[in-house]
Amino acid sequence: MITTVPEFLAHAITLERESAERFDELADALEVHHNGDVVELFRKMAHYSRLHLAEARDAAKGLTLPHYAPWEYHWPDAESPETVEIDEVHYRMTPHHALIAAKQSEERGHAFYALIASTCPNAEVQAMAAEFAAEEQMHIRLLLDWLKKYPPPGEHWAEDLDPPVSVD
Amino acid sequence: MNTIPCDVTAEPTYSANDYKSQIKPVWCPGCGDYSVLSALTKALSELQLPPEQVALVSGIGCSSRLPAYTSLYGFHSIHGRALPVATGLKAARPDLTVLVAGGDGDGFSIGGNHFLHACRRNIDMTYIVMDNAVYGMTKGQASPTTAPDWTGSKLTPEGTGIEAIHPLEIALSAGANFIARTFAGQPNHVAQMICEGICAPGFSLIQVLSPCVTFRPEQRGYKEQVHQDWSTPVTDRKEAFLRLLDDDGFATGVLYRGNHRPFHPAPDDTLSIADLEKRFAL
Amino acid sequence: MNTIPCDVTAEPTYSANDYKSQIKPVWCPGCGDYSVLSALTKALSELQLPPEQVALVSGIGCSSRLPAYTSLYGFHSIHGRALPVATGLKAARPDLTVLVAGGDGDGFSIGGNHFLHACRRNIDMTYIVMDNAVYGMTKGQASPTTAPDWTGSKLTPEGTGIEAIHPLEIALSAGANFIARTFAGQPNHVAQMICEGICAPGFSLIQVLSPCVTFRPEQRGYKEQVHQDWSTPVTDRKEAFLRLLDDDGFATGVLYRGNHRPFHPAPDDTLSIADLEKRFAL
Amino acid sequence: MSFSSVSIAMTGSGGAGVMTAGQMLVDAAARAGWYGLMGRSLGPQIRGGESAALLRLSPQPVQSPDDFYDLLVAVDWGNIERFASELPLHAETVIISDPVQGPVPALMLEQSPRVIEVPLKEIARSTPGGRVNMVALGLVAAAIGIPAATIEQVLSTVLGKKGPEVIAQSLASLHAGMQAAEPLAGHLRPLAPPTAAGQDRWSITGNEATGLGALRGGVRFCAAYPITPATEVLEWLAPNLTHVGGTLVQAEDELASINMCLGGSFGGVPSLTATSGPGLALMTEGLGLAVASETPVVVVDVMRGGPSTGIPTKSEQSDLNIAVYGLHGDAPHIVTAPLSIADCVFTAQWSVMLAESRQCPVIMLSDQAAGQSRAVLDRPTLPDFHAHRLRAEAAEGDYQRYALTADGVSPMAIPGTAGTTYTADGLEHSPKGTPSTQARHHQEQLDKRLRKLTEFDYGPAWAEISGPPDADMAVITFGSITEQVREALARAAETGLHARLIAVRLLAPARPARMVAALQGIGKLLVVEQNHSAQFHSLLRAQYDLPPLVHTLHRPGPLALRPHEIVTALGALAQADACVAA
Amino acid sequence: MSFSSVSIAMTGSGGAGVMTAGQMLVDAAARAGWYGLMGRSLGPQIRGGESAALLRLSPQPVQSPDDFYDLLVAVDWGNIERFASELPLHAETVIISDPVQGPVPALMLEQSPRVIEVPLKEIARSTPGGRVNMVALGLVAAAIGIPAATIEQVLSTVLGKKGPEVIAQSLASLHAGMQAAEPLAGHLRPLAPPTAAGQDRWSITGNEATGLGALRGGVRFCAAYPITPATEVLEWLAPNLTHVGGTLVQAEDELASINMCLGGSFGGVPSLTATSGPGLALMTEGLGLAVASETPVVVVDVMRGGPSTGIPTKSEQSDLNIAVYGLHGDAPHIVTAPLSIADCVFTAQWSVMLAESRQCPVIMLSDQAAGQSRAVLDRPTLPDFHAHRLRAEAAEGDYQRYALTADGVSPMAIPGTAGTTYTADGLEHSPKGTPSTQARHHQEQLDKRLRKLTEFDYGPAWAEISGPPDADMAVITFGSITEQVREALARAAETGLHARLIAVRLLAPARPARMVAALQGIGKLLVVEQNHSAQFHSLLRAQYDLPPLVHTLHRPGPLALRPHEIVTALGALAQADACVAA
Ligand SMILES: Cc1ncc(C[n+]2csc(CCOP(=O)(O)OP(=O)(O)O)c2C)c(N)n1
Ligand SMILES: Cc1ncc(C[n+]2csc(CCOP(=O)(O)OP(=O)(O)O)c2C)c(N)n1
Ligand code: SF4
Ligand code: SF4
Ligand SMILES: [Mg+2]
Ligand SMILES: [Mg+2]
Repeated sequence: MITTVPEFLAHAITLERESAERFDELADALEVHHNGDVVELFRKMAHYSRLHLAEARDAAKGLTLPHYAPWEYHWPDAESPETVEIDEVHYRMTPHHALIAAKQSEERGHAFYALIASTCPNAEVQAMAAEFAAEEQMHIRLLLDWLKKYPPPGEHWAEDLDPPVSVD
Repeated sequence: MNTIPCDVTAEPTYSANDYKSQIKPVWCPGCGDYSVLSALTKALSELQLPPEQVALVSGIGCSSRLPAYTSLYGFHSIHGRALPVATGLKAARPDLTVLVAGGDGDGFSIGGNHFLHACRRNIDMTYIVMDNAVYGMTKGQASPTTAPDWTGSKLTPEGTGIEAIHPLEIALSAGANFIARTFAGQPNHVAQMICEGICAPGFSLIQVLSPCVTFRPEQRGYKEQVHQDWSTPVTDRKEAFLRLLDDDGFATGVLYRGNHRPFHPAPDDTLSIADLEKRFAL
Repeated sequence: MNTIPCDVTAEPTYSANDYKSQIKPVWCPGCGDYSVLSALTKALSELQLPPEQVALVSGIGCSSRLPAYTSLYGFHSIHGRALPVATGLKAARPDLTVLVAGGDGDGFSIGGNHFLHACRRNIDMTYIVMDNAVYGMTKGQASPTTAPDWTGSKLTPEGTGIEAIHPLEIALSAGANFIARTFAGQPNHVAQMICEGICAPGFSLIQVLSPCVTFRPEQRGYKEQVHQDWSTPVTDRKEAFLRLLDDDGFATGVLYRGNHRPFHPAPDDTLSIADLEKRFAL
Repeated sequence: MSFSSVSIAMTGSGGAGVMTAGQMLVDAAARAGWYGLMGRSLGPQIRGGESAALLRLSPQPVQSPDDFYDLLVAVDWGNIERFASELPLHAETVIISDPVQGPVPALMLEQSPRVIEVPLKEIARSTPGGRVNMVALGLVAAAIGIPAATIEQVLSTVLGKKGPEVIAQSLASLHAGMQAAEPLAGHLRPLAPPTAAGQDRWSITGNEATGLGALRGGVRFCAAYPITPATEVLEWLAPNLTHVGGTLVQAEDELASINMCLGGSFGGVPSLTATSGPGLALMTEGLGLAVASETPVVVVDVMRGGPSTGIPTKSEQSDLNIAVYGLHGDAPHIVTAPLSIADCVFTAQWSVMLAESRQCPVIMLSDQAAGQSRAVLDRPTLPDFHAHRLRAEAAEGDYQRYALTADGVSPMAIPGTAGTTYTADGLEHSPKGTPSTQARHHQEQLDKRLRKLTEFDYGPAWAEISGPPDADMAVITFGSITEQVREALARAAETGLHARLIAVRLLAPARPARMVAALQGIGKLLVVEQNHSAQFHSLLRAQYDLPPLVHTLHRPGPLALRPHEIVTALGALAQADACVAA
Repeated sequence: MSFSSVSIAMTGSGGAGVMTAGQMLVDAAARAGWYGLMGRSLGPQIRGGESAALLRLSPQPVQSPDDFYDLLVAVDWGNIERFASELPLHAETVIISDPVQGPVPALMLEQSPRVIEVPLKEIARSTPGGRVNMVALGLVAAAIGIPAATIEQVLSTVLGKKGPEVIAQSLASLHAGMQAAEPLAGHLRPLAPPTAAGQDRWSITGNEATGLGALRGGVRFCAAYPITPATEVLEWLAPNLTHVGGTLVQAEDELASINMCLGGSFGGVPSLTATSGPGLALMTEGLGLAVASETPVVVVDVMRGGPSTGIPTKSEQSDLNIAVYGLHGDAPHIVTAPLSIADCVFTAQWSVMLAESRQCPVIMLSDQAAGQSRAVLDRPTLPDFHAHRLRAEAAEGDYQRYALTADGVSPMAIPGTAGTTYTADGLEHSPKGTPSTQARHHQEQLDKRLRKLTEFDYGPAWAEISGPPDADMAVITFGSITEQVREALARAAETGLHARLIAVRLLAPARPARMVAALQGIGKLLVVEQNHSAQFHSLLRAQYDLPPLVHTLHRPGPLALRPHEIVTALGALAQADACVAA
């Protein structure tokens, strides 16, 4: 249970940091696979997460935050919620897919904050969580807007006529 | 056993990112190995091991590409020989934390003998096997953990017709002191297992179910199959065997945490070479 | 599975002696391997297998000298590779009865990987391991079945410090279909085990405790240690494991008789080479 | 032999499908009656990596890459710096570049090729479900004059399984690409009209050809462990061995695969495996057993960049040393090398025949360039010989497996034969096979095992020798780069520079008398090979007396040796003074 | 150099204890001030097989076997036909034969030696608990003039642990034997008096010497898998490594042992393993990794009869090919060979030094004859150099493990050093170590790895060259048979036949300039080696320009090359006409 502000901020910082790092990782992966459009999008998402991270860090200035091992966090699930899962990407994915994946992760982030905002006994934490939740909500709306520009690709989006390569 | 205490509470000097190199993985986007890399760096950060005190040895395969993606001392050796390289390193340099990483083909097919004997030797190191039940790097052939009826390989178009091996049983039988299974889709659990493996004395085996999205796309479904049944480790070999006899291959957690003495060569440093030469004198 | 019925009642055509060659063994007098040779010939006579229909493959070691002492087709191959040679032979010539013989060093040290995979492949052959917990042929070093505190070898003068492996556990885990242990001091029991191993379908492992009187003279005491506990085989893998978990290494008899499908490549012989060539034609 | 051939590189990454487009282009050209060759250059990614389809089409048979690419179609420029050096251009080269992919990288402009911008991606987007690789394909096909109907037909066949919608979309892209070819008119050497329509031709890769040769030679057992770039030999054999009544077993490693092959062969079944450098290194102990126990076996080594793991996807001829000398002890065996993609069939078949006839191991040195390239060629005329092993008949009494015979070959008893049981042994042995440490037995058996190989008449197949009998210059080479040498010699001859070609198919044992004849009248010799340390040159020095003046042209992979480099080296040799030997 | 040495063979089987007797004889002679050499010939049985102790004693240092045995003491004649050819006799030879063992086998009488019957067994029986080998020992000791006190002392020391009763019984047998020596008086060349008493001498085998050299060179890690005849190197190292602060691990196989050594060396600890042919075959893939990843390591190959399992207990020099050429790809590395038992110390030490300095694998070719023979020799003067590896210091920023340097050697970071972490790789790589498939990186790294070896100054240790500077004839050889060549050259010189000796310690890389100097003025060359296919000759042809006339003297094991054979070959070469090159 998250009850104190330091506890909450420790979670928020990790959530945003891991989110940013994951977006960067995915961007790197797609860069190696020459999927420029998606790289750009993921970089952008990483940027937004980093802005959030900075906010959370600002809020934590002067506080001593508890240390959690990665597996000790009180996430709804075992993993940090606003992190796109590794296997949600594909080298042929389109911006549409990237936006969907990003949106889902933001939704999980939002749900996490919203839950704390509604259940945490500590009012200060509640307020902070609500604020974070609202920002996530904004992101989700933003992503929905973008998505309009990137309608679902045809059913053959993953098609690659070239066979996989044997590299060793 | 690692000399660094596992419950570091001080302000971390090394973040997970400090354990990454600048080199971008060539893995297929979506590959489970990404998540093992990320879990490994988290685990090391948790242990606050200085990167230069850790060596990561691997063989050949997609998974074996891991070392170059870290900021550790790495040895990307040859197919199947990661464990001997690591054994020599640890025996010669007991002060280092030695990790080994690789695939199911590398570790259980061509490297099967070293696997058996590394477990048996129970030298203090941690072996992370990214098991995708396939040879990813050579275009998708069956590995020792592939089910007999998998027809996805051109080498065995009718399926292999032979049962998969049970690496954890073999590790347990041969004498590995810490045995765990985890799933790449749960990087924090992977990190935890790696952390515990490093802290456990002797040989630690961590089987990571790590989907190959290219040749075994159906492995994306592992998510639904894994179940964290082994939440408390057992310390009794027999009990651990019983667990395995009911295993469906998807139970995760620490199977076994034993009490075998790790192999530890003990140089005595008592004589000089001149002393030895004297023995040849008439 | 052997095509010859196991309960031949007719007047025997082949006596045990018919399976012996003119070559005199170089084994030390008193070596357990003599008795394995004699048991083997008895078993073959019991089965009345024509010598030319049986092939006996071995690696390198004292025990691996066996083939030349028989009148079978033999292949005295290289250290550790008897099982692959035998696998290729049986896969290419399923009509032959294929036997494999060797030592604990040959089979479990350098040959460990093939042992694992031969069990797993479960191809129809019978593997007789003359286990003396030592490398006899190279003057007495520790083998994988040597106890950690045996100080008789110059290579490990303080003992190996590592636990012996459990070959039967590994065989069971990996998928061998018939697993037995016997003792060279009881040649008729050895003969019985070999006979049953040959008749069992799939991969049969017969561990023969075979004293090395030269480097392990204390093994003459095996006589007092063995106890024929496994007089009824079990067919359930789990039960067999339970047996092994209580094993002191000296229980003899059939541990396990399973039901795994033996590996059996199935050529279909449906096309000519001309047909295949047509596929390249424009 | 002046080709009016055209060489085309198509680059693209991330699933752009250039390999498939290239494949369709070769297929279509083939159907229309041209010959062709398609190689590839690939990045380290399993999927979606940068790749280049490297084609050459010609009305004449062609198995050598040309000096330069006439046309380079860049679907994109991703990581071009990694393989730019594999794409030599010249001033006549036409580069098709898509402006959305950014400017043509400077490093592609060094030879001042002509650049034509074509908005490939935009064109693709203009048709529903458009595919940029099909646009590129259409463009190239039209530019070089492949009949539209043929390419449409190939496209429809290849994409057949994907359903009518995909086909329709692809055809639309193809047509859009064809239309976009107009600006190229006049910029590209026209491809001379096809000549081979209706002729009996094959489309085959070196690795497939090797598999086929193995089956033709009589191989009916294979044990396999995958490794790049040999895996396709094994993959081709897996189903096809089964079809002809044989068996393939996937082994746990190469130690197992070679020894399984020995087991199969001991059982009387001709056996073969394929691997590459690292796997061959693991097989040498088994090969030594094959020598000592006189068990026939063939190992195909599809060479890649070494040492160690090296460069698995690129070609090199640097396993010659290990193939010839890599066994411990005095271990005579046979080493062969196919001289082209087509020759993989013959050489594999011959290798099986030699192994069986001489009861010894044969290592066949193929390479990545031959193995993984596809050629459209005239159906090779192939001998009908196949494995013949001297077998012992059922006998009573004293069968001697290793009997000392005049030619060294002793009848081999096959399990199942009564009265001839014996034990094959890697220990030195008496003629009967009984282990022996005696000097006499050792000498006899060493002599016999050597005699088997040296006293055999390998016939003219040991090398392909061509060119003027009165030449005083020769080029000697081996392996698949022979095709480049052939082309170079043809070109040199046109300029009045005549030289003999000696392309050695049998690398071990040495054939001194044959070589003396082959070198008859030769004062200057050029040794051409693709490795760093001139291994072939060193082997030739060790085995033969060479002419007074020897030059070598050797370079490691991955850059292919190009015909013009050989011509240049030959020119330099012609100029060189025989007194200053290099 | 005319020896007044005596050569003695003692044969016996079934636990007769001739090896122990031989050992005591050498020990006693050594104590008394003689030099000596003891080799052995063994049957295939683990225990109780036929065996021969082969001794040579001399007042001068001696490490070569002589042409013939002067004295053959047959405790029995069991299986003599198996190794009679290893016991060359001449008309002067005295055979001591026990009548109860039957007549002297005809095959021992071919050279008409003098036979003296001595009832050894009966004599032994005449004393309580009598031992026939001690009788034989006494007989020989007395016959050649070893002081009784010395031999008694040795006997008592060796049998010390067995208790006073055994000692007393053995002494009684010894004395009985001594008394029985009387009939020999006058039949045996007397052994010249000892000269070395009080000098600083060692009693050491080649395998022990190799172990010692390894430790002196700085080796502190060894991974071991036993194999005849290399096991004693490992057995000597096991306790002694521990004593000097190092570690030995018994590995599961040779694949493991070489790769464990690479691990230890990667960790900064100089590492070595020892094996024989079959084990070396299994190590070549690991050695290739050592080349590509630039990891120092030494492998000692104690050569035995090949191919395959071959003749494990007998000497041969037939692993030269695999040692020099047995790695796949272009894999430059170093191959050395000790020139005698004593030289095993130096060459092992030098090999470690070279591996560490060049960051590459070194294969040291010892052989069974050197490894398992014991010599009594002057304590060798040994250099004090030891392993120096160029290390990278702790650094911030851009450490390049495989930096391109002038001499090719790049500073190597050792785990534990901050700021210089890197990944060692067997894949081709950039200077930083990042995997690369680029032609440029491949070429650079291939050049660098070669340059490390070819641009290094190995100093005069590359070969031992002696003999007249104005000679026009030379003998070139390698390995432990150098001692026979030395003796042959000394003898030839006495007859006026002068030739230079070139004993090559560095077999790879080639040292062309040094060889040109070594061959200065030489018109005729004799190549001496112990294998079937003249591997050394072939290597020399490949690497060097040889004089116009080259003869070879080569023979496989197990028969030792004898000095007189070399003298004969040299005589023939001197007579040969330079125009008819052989
Ligand atoms: C000696 C040798 N044999 C074969 C190969 C080819 N090879 C490279 S990786 C690989 C299999 C890799 O499978 P795995 O270890 O499961 O790794 P993954 O790619 O699935 O992560 C093979 C067979 C090699 N490099 N070396
Ligand atoms: C590749 C290789 N390594 C090492 C050896 C040496 N060697 C021969 S037999 C043997 C061990 C034999 O032990 P085991 O198999 O137990 O047989 P035993 O003699 O005890 O019957 C060894 C290490 C060899 N022949 N080949
Ligand atoms: S092929 Fe499979 S294992 Fe290899 S990188 Fe791709 S997804 Fe991962
Ligand atoms: S050494 Fe041991 S195993 Fe070998 S023959 Fe003698 S008693 Fe048997
Ligand atoms: Mg895998
Ligand atoms: Mg044994």
